[in-house]
Amino acid sequence: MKIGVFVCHCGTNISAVIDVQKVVNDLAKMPGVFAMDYKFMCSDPGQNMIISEIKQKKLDAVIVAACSPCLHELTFRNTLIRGGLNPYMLEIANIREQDSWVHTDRDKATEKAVRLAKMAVAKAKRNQPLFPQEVSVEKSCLVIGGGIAGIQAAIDISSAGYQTVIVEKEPSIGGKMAMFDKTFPTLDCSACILTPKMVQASQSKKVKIYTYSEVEEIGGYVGNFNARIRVKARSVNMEKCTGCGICWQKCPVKVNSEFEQNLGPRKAVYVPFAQAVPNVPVIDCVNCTYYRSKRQNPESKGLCRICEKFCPAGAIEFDQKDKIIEEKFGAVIVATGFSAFDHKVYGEYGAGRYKDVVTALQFERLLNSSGPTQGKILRPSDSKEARTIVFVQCVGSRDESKGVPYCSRVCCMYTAKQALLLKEHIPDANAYVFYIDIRAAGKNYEEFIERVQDEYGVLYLRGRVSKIYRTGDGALLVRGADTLSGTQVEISADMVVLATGLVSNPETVKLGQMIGIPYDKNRFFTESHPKLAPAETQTAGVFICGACQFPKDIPDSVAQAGAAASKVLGLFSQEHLMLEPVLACVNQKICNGCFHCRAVCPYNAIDEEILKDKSVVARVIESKCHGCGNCISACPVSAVDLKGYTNEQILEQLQSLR
Amino acid sequence: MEEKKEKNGFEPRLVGILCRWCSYQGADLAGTSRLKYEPNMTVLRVPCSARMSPLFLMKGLTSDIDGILFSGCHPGDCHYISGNMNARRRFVIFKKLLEFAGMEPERIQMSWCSASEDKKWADIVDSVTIEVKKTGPNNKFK
Amino acid sequence: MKYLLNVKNLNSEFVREIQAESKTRILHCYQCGKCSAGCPIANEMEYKPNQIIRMIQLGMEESVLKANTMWLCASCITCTVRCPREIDIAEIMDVLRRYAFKRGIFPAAVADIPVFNRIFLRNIKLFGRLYELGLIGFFNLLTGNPFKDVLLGPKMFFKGKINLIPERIKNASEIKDIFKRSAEIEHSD
Amino acid sequence: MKYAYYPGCSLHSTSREYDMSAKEVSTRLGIELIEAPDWVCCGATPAHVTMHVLSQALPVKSLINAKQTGADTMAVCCAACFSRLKIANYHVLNDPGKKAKINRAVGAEYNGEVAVKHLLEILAKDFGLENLKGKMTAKLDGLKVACYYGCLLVRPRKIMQFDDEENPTIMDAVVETTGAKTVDWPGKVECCGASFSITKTGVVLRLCRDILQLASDAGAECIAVACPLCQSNLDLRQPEVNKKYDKKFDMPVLYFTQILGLAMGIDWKKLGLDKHIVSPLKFLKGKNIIK
Repeated sequence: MKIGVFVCHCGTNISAVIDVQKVVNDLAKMPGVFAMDYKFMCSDPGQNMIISEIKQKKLDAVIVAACSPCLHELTFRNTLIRGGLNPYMLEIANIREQDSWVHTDRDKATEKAVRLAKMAVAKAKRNQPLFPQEVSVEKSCLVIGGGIAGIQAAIDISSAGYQTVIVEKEPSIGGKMAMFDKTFPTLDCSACILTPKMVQASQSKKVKIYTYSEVEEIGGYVGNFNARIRVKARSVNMEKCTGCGICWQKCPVKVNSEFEQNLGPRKAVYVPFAQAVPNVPVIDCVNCTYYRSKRQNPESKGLCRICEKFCPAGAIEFDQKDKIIEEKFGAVIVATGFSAFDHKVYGEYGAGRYKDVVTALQFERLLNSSGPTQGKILRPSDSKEARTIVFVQCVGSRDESKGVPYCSRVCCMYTAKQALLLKEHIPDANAYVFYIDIRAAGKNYEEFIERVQDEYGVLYLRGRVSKIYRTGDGALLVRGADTLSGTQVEISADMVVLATGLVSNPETVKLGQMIGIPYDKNRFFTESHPKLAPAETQTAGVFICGACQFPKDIPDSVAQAGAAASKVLGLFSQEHLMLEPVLACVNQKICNGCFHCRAVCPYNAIDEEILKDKSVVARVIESKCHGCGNCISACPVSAVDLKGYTNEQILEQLQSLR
Repeated sequence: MEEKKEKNGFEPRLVGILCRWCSYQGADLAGTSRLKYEPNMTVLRVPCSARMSPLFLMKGLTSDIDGILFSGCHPGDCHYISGNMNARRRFVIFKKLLEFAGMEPERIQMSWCSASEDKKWADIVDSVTIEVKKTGPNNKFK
Repeated sequence: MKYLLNVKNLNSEFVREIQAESKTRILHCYQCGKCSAGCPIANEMEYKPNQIIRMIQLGMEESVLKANTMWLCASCITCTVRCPREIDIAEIMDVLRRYAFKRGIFPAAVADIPVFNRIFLRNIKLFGRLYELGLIGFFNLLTGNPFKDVLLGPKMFFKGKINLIPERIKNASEIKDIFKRSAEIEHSD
Repeated sequence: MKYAYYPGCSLHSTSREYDMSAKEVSTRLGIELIEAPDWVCCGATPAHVTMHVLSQALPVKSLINAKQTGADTMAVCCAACFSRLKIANYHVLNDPGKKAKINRAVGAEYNGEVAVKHLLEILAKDFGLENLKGKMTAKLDGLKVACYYGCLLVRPRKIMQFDDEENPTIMDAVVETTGAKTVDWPGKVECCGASFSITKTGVVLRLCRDILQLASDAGAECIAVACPLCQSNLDLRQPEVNKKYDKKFDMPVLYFTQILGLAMGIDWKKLGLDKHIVSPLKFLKGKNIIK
């Protein structure tokens, strides 16, 4: 094997400290090694020199002793390709950042340069040509979650001409945004800006929407994911139903509506809200009289069946079963959103025992003119108009003792908005806001807070509330403090609104493990890089957007959805994908099937394979492997190795230091 | 060889096995910042600290190397999710074993160093160099 | 111009000392004020509990020790259990009292509280158990209110609630030894 | 069922009726309470605000003495003593450094081998609510009780491990075995001012007024307590509260053991019901609970 060593002066960056000539001489003494130096190896003449030497000297591998591989590894790999060599036959000896720039003693630095170059030679001797693998791309995207982020991503991808599938677990798309009354800081009506998007998505030929559905399994790898989707039985035929609404008008069963946050009723057959997409009801099997009677007596004909009787389209199908759909996707966008914090752990605020202590989401519904009170601020306990309302911020945010140490980012703004809307509904109402810090970092946000305080006269008190309890007259006594004046504050209120924080969706962990997206200690998905890759994940081909990554407001969610969509489009614009060849591989003759490798693999890239002799051995799923090498260190019999960083190569490098 | 046996003026041979995402880039940054540190350590680049097999320790310590440093990303920062934690577990166990076999603990070290910690990198190299210098040449496995 | 907060008057070691002794992270406090909001006695305090924490953070040793706050703390622990940052404020108050006790610093306005504590403990040192009549009597004498609660005395006495003679335990000398050794250990810390 | 018993100073003087009723009830239930020989005052608040080691050493001394009874658990009635004993045990079990100091101060080796339980826990958990219900002979139907827990039983939860720190229910459950009805009220864990009864009486009066007001707003006819400090503040200071704040509270403050005793048909004199400042006798006669 013939190896060429090219030592760079880098002007004087290297040669000022290192005796380049001595490095060349020392290396040239090694058997099978040719060495030379040049002023600027990365320049065109430098590269051309390498190319001509490769061809003339018939080199098998190349060492460039120069700057850090982080800078010019790719440059020189291309040089090798141009010289007719496999790009992975290149090794770099970093004699600038880690030698000439950090040492002053010429002899010692030169000696170190020689060691570094010799180590590179030792490795290169064992280098093998590596070839990037090529995979095809299925040009269809799965979007999990049909809130504003998911809808936006689906619209963006479909408008570029690619197929998109939204899977939403609720009966309608729209997510949390559909529940809001108005949006800060512009006070646009939430439904007015969301509903057109929902309709646009549902009418697009390129978007398929599965509501009341869940993703049960995802396998495969970038460009080639397989998903199994369970479409739950709606008990209503989606093709036949016209959405006329007779069924839910006639249904005699009333239960609390989840969409109305338990403040209003819905029927057992229902659409969650008037603008639902699709406008097709579902039957809630738990509460429906028919299903309950059937559970008690499976032989009977079943009671009630009023909806079936009245449906003019004959769309009620009690015997409908869940449907399983299997589809292939090239990319996945996860947009599963958040859950509202459950304030039951706040014993000091009544732990949910006081009806008039409501959550922010409940207050949104009370403000909403299509909500349970038609937009009147009536307190839930006795339906009297609430004239004094206390807003308590940071409930389930910035509270380590309750397991939520982070700031939920949106509560300061939505509380200000709710206080403002309260003042618009009832101008002489008293609104008090207990806050710790006002975080209004967004376009026109600070100005909005200012308006709420100055124009609307909402009184802000700086301090956390310690206790809320009901007094004899039915009012709520709020005990707080104003740390700025150093006084305790006691307010007798008609209603208290808790600015409940945003917590991760309960399905995050399950979904993350299934698809291979890591999550942080607060169970939010972790992006691939916090600054430079905010919509990507560790798993190639899987992207995230919206509040499943961290609490976000609507504009940020929409922006991130666009970013995720553009990454998907970038992927779909390629016919084939080239995957980095630094991958693990198993020598199945040695493998003893202990699967320690699988236990440490963070990417589920190890599979079982049954050989002809019935023995079970490990196999690397190359498309899933990221090449970290964890499995190699875990293997007790050295059956696994990492291409490009084999045990042999590294041991040879260590040996060279002798 | 004879010179090396003397404690005074003993220049240890050290090898640093660094993950390419954090520690190696931290070492690069030390260069870009023109920090100065001891020249005894030769750096070997691997994808992740999890690639650092106990085999390398054995090989190094039997190959006339006086000290080995493993360095990876800080806990939670691993490019490969949790490789650094696996590495640490392996390292702790194997180090104990080597100490049991009589190897001086100063020869086998591990650190976390991020891509932005240029000063820390320089400090690590200096402290490892000084400690191994104090310990003297490695002839345990001869 | 005189600045009330002058770095020269601050003791930057103070927060570390109190933090180490109370084993709670005082620097972690973000001043939400929940402790003061729920404190049953904050009304009577010169500085509210959150202000005391802030003053410790800043190193205002003198002002903290001269304030009546810690002496008025009833040790009801409401602040600690509700603190979002899991700071043991009640323990900090205890540590401050012990810190002041060691140095003999007692603000005049609440001087009777440490007096009460002292008599209470002397009582136990003598008898091993509390002797209420002696406690209240001595306390009233020392604080110059000899007739305080005097109306309650007969009521309680006739209900059989006050012992005229103190209860003693058999090995009262053991208790004296415990007091002595505890004091030695505290002193050596 | 055998327990070492720690009455504490108050139960031997100002709160004799708590001691009497606790013993009467236990005897009826077959729960044997053996007084820990030569028990020492727990040191209460004055100890832990002055000398840290002493405040742990005094309770530990009593715990060591309790070993002589042969029982592995010490029953405590006073919430303040309960808190001090439990905290001392917690430090001995969880902080080796503190343990060494405490043992040095006490001059003996103690490793936390005696568990500390409040009588409420013993009744609700060890004896069992159903069993307790079976022992009630005279049902107290129609009696509306506000159970007042105060501070030290429940706080801090990490150490006390007693019940929910904001809305405890264990005393309510125990009292309800008598057929009495407990009210849901927000004053359960408010502070009565405890040790300031003598030094800062004004504070105690204000706090007691709030508690009495909350209880009467909730429709309670009497307050049940498990702590002699709470009892003496609410009972002893009630006339002063009425005077200072122009109120007409006439709210008997009973130990939960007294309520249990009444429902077991124990003579009211044996329960010390004549020892209260706000006498419950007329009220109980009116309810036909006592003759």
